Amino acid sequence: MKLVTAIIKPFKVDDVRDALSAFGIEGMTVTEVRGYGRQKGQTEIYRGTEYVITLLPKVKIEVAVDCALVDKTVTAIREAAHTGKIGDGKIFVLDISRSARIRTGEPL
Amino acid sequence: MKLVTAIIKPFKVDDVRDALSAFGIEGMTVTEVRGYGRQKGQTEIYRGTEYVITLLPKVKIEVAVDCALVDKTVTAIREAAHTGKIGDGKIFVLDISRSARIRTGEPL
Amino acid sequence: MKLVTAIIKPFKVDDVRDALSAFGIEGMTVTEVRGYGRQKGQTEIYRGTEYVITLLPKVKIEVAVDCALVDKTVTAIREAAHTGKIGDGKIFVLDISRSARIRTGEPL
Amino acid sequence: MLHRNGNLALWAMGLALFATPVRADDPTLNAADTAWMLTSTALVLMMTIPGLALFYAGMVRQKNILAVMMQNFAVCALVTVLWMIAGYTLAFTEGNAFIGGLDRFFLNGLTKDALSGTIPESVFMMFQMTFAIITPALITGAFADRMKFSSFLVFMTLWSLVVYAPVCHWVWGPGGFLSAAGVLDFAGGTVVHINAGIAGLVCASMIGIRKGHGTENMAPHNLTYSVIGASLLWVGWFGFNAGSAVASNGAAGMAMAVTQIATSAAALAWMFVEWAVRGKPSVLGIVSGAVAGLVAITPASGFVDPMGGLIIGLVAGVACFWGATWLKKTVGYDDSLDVFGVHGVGGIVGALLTGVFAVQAIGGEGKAGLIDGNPGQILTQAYGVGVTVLYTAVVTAVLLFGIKTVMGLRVTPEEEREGLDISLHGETVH
Amino acid sequence: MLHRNGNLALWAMGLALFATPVRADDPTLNAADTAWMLTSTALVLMMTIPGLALFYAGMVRQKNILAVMMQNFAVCALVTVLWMIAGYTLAFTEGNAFIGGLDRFFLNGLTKDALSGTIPESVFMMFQMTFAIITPALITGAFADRMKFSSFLVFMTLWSLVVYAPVCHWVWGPGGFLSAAGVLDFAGGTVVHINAGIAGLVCASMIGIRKGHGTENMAPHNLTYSVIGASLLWVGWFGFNAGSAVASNGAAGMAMAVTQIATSAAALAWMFVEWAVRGKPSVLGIVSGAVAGLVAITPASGFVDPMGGLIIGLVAGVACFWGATWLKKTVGYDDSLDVFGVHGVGGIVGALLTGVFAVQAIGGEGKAGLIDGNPGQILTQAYGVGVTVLYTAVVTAVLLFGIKTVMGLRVTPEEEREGLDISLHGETVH
Amino acid sequence: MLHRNGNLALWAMGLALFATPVRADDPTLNAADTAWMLTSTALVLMMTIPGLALFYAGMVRQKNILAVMMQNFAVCALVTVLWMIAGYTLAFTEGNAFIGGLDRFFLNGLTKDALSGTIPESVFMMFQMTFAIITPALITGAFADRMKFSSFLVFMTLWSLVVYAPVCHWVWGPGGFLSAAGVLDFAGGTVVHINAGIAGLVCASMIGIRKGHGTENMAPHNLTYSVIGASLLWVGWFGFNAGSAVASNGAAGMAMAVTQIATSAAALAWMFVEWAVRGKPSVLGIVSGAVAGLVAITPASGFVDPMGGLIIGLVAGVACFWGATWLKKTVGYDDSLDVFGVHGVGGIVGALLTGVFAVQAIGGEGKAGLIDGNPGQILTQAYGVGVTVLYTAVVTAVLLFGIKTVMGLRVTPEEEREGLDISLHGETVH
Ligand SMILES: Nc1ncnc2c1ncn2[C@@H]1O[C@H](COP(=O)(O)OP(=O)(O)O)[C@@H](O)[C@H]1O
Ligand SMILES: Nc1ncnc2c1ncn2[C@@H]1O[C@H](COP(=O)(O)OP(=O)(O)O)[C@@H](O)[C@H]1O
Ligand SMILES: Nc1ncnc2c1ncn2[C@@H]1O[C@H](COP(=O)(O)OP(=O)(O)O)[C@@H](O)[C@H]1O
Repeated sequence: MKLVTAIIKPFKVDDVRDALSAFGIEGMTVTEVRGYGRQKGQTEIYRGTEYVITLLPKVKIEVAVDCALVDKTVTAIREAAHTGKIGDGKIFVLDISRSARIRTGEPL
Repeated sequence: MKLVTAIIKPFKVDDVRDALSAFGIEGMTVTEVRGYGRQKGQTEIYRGTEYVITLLPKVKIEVAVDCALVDKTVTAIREAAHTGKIGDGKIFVLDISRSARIRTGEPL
Repeated sequence: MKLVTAIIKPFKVDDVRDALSAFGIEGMTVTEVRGYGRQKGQTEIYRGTEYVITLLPKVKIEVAVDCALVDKTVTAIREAAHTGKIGDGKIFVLDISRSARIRTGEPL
Repeated sequence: MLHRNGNLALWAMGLALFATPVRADDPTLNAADTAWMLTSTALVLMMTIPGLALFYAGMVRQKNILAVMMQNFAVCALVTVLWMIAGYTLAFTEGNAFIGGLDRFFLNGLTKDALSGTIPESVFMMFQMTFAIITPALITGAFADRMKFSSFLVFMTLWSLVVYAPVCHWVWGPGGFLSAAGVLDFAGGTVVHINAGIAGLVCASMIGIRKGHGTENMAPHNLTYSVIGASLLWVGWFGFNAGSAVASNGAAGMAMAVTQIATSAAALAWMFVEWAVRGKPSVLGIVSGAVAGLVAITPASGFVDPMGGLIIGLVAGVACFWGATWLKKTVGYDDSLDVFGVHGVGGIVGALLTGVFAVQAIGGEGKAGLIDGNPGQILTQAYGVGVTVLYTAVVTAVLLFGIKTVMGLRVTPEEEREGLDISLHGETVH
Repeated sequence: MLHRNGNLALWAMGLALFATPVRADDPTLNAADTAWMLTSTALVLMMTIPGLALFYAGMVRQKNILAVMMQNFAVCALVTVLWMIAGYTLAFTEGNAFIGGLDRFFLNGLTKDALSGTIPESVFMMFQMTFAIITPALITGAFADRMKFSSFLVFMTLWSLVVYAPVCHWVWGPGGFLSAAGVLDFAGGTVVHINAGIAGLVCASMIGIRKGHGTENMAPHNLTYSVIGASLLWVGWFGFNAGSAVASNGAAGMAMAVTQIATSAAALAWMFVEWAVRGKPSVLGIVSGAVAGLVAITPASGFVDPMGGLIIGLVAGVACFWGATWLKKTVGYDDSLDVFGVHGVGGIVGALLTGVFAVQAIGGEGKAGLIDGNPGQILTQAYGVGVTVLYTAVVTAVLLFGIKTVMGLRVTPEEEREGLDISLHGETVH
Repeated sequence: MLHRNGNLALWAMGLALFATPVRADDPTLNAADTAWMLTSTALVLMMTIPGLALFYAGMVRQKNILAVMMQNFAVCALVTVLWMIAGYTLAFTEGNAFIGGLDRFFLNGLTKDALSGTIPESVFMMFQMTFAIITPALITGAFADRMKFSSFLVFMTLWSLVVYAPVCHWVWGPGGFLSAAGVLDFAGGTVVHINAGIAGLVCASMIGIRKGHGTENMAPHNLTYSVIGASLLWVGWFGFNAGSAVASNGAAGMAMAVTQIATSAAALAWMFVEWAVRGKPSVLGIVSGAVAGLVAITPASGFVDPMGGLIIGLVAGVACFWGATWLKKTVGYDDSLDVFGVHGVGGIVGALLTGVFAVQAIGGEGKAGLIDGNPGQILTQAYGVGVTVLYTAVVTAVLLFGIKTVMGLRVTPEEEREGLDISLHGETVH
């Protein structure tokens, strides 16, 4: 199994989930993160002071899939999360050496 | 070393921690995440509108352990986090190719 | 590629970012987590009751880097996040078997 | 002995407010009435800031909370200045049946000793100002999450002067044609609530639905704020309704009592209906019901007795539940925070039921509704409602159309997605 | 010249309220008194919503915040209707020494011109209603996080009519036996605080401890809310205590002054004791101390001078700290938000110390405590406390037992774990 | 007939408050004035808790929110007790031109029937107490996030007695030398705002900048709280300014009106200037503008007409924007929440402009400024400002220096980094 991990723009979560459901991937885990990268941050102004918010809100999506599905998953995420603007995010694939479903104890 | 990663129900965190302490694992990192899976979400109602909350609150637990302890760790988490109801969560084991303790600089 | 993952003290985030920028690493993802370890927690008191907060606020930093840069990255994080006090945190290096930039579709 | 609490004199003054020029014949200051009206003014201001601002802010998504509060706060400042310049004089000085004159342009001639009935004119002007503030503030709920702030300011400026001031004059100003026609509106059912409710409906329709409406999760971010807001609206409404007696006496006391009763009845009605229909009694439901009751009792509060208040409240709770759920869904407009469903529907219900439950024992000679032998009052009330609905709807639409043409009404899709807090105001709730 | 500020007349009225039927001999409306009582009514309503709702909501875990606010808001609406129907008449009309009559059933006969002392009866009824609202609302803190909402509504309905109304009649109603016995309770030490505190203790005991009590982290989610709540309680309490003078005069002013002083003294006392005992002065501590002071000065506020207030406050701060920490821990009940520790203990301390510090220079002829040469007053006070404690404890237990048998008191363990916001009301704070 | 609303008598009383001992010749209680002053007292208390506490708490980082609220709440309790013991007597009894006497030590002799003008002395004492509370509370914004709580309590104790009480005596006490010199300060421009603003500047300078100032992100955590706070300040300020008429009449009404107008003008001015200069109108900007307007109109509120109020507001909005942005940045002190930029600058602007816009038609015989033919008043005002600035600056510095030497002013760097909530009070907002 592989753990496909993607950092995406927050408003793309639903699109990604739908794209994955489309070929039967019905589970994922979502984390609110903040990202630092080429996308330049927003400026907040409070009276005399400006703060450049360099850490921008992003969402991390983790999906465990069979090795056979990795390509499809990566492509699906890439397409669903794509806007073409800087800050769209990254996808990393990690190896899962072992997995288990807690309810049943069996591997996924 | 391995990184044992578990997605569990939030109210099981203390149980899992106690189960791990029981055989000497004294460190872990906890993240609030939201999970999408077979467990169906809750419905929130606001005046004319219902929102089905498909992303349910979960907790991710990460524990770095020696390879020798992986079995014991996985079993301990599984047992402690088990309720038998849908939504109990998953365990994934990843490889750690290198580790360091920041305070001392030594590997764990 | 490798995913260098560090659990550090929250107020060290800016220092770590600066240390990484210093040799050209311009991207990272930051997550608010809580950590359990040797560092003993704070006690909160509410009328008749004391709660020991064993899960302390930490920040997880994830940086994807070329294998060649792993050493430099680990060292930079270790030095920047170091205070010498208990609770400084850990660094884990994971393998990335594949990566993609969503905007362009190319690997990093 | 009659000089200060003589019911006759006070009563004349009370009537005077609604049927004739506000300056009564006997120009004596009543310090006690003044004390209550100073207090009422503070209470009604509190209804808008922070009351309404919180009530609305709690219902939007986190990224728009500050923008909602900004709109309410800015309306408060803006309308104050407009009211000083032209609003007050257009609404409350002698003019014709449709609009006042310019005698009090820039409050010219409003001296420290000028009286309005038994209270200083400065206090009367201030009390009425707080009504002129909350009315446009109510509308902000209809276009929450998507209106440009600059267009918002222009719209509010024009609406205050072109819609609020005349409608206020018709009902409460000297010689207004609706008051002459016998329309009963004790504290602002038509002037405030129907007016704002209809304007909100027009705004919601013309600005269009929120991006993601019906597909994205737009659950309220923090209903704690809405409960605080609704509570402060409730408390402040004592100034609104009991203050509309413009005196510290039994009329004020009775207005306070029926307000409390109708509000509670409506809160319970909404709660139980929702419980029956949807399976759970919600917090947003009970506070919405309370506001519905406050709205509906407003026109009636000086004319009905406690039993009348109870029934008006029960009807309003059910009707506004229907307005904010079934009606909105069926028609399909996106009135984000139910300005029409609560204030429009509640205001109309209240105005009509005033024609049913008004009794002379409370409102005085000639203020009778159906149950006091004057069924015709219902038609008079319907006439008042109809005229207000028509005028507001048309003029609001014209104003919005003009602004849309000149400068646009709506933020860009990116700004809307990012949230108005950061895109319009450069700030966020962290 | 004597007709309106004649101290004698006013004074007679003040006394009348506590010792004899509320209708005074001289039926003249005093508009100034009315202005202050209208204001006081608004202030006391603000104590419950949003004051108490926030005070309590800030102390629970995030998953139960809305449920706590819901309970307070719903009690407000519910008791209003009950008070209109039967509560007011049972408490405040002529009946026997134990309960009033039905003269004002559904507020029948409460006309616009009816007076109660120098103010409209509508205002008196409303002012008293706000007390009838806050008393059951206080109890909600005892069973926070675990009571079924339906059972809650049933319990509150019964408790209002079967416990609050009679106890109120005994102390403040015409012919009530506790007032006849000379028990002094200016603004509700027994009627409100001991009553609620004891009922809370019984509730906490009978509903059982929260799941996870003592093992899980149940730290307050957002004490900011509790500070806002405590602040609004403090401000609103001026209506509670100074309003209980039912007049706008030196008695009201002095009640306000001693309230402020006792509250501050108690806040500082709790803060310093906690600092000494536990090492840090906490925010929850200082606001709890303030509430303890407000509670303890309540029965005394019309009878003691500033020095008396200072001492009562100091004692209350220390006693309630002890009640909410040592006592609770030792006995082991789970009174979630310390209704008994603060209102029960504070109310008893205040009632007894009223018997010590009452002076005739403040409270008038015959209202003397130990330091004014009447040590027997302490026993009279203890008698009042004892009777109230006994009656409330027994009847509350019977009511709860009945409800438990018929419909259950408590949510399921799953609902409790999920949190009442989502499980009972289908909403969450995001 | 003249006995109660005779303008002459009331007027004399009004003047009396500022120019001569507070006890007027004709010792008759006016119940209506009393009703308004009881209300005003509640309103001004609400300004500090929860108003100011929230205004400030919303601007700090999450880790310091409770500590900010704690400071405001503790000041409220602390100053109450100090005022009872010595503050009131030092400020308001006969003494010399610089300080009062000890006649009312521990409020000795303040009976229930004692009058101050037309209201009970207890009420006057309470009203003034709320001013004595808010003034030091304002200072807390200057050293937010870094002061030791113990040192804070000591500083506030000394400052209240050694700075506030005398300055208050100079301006409002019997025989105070600033009032004798003809300095006009209706509701506290010098006594409250300049006093607090300058003390804040000294505090910020002496305690040093926050760790991370200028490098770390110190964005306000939750401006929702600040908007609630600013709104409650606005509403409560009606008690502050209109209450300073110490009567329920046209003077109070006019003070309320000019307060509302100046506040709104300042809010809009700040908003538009910021929009022009920085590209976006911010929520923090508009609420800061409103507070700036409230501050600036304070000294003028009983002396200027609506046009005067409008101009004062506009000037204050621009001046305080400049104070909180350019001035602070240029000089480089870290006045965390702009106590000096808003209250110092706004107070000085207001005091001087009172000398420009005061007209006898509002303030009465002899209260004239430049536009009413008395240009010299500007110099008199400048004299009042200068004396206050000098005294406050020097004495505050001496007090801080002493405390620093004896016990230190500042928390440790670790405590500052962890946040004061957990390190000083053992609590957090979750
Ligand atoms: N080297 C990296 N390691 C981990 N996460 C990264 C890295 N670089 C970028 N990211 C994440 O991807 C997000 C988007 O990156 P950015 O450089 O802004 O734009 P883009 O993905 O379009 O090149 C960042 O906000 C960050 O969360
Ligand atoms: N393929 C997956 N990849 C990552 N996380 C998953 C995946 N499937 C499920 N999860 C996580 O596990 C949680 C529980 O899964 P669910 O299917 O609801 O129940 P169960 O674990 O009992 O089968 C989800 O909420 C989600 O956080
Ligand atoms: N075995 C582990 N697996 C995952 N995270 C760990 C582990 N041990 C410690 N941590 C993380 O590192 C943090 C610091 O660890 P701690 O033992 O307190 O101090 P130190 O790193 O100085 O030894 C913890 O709060 C936790 O987040």
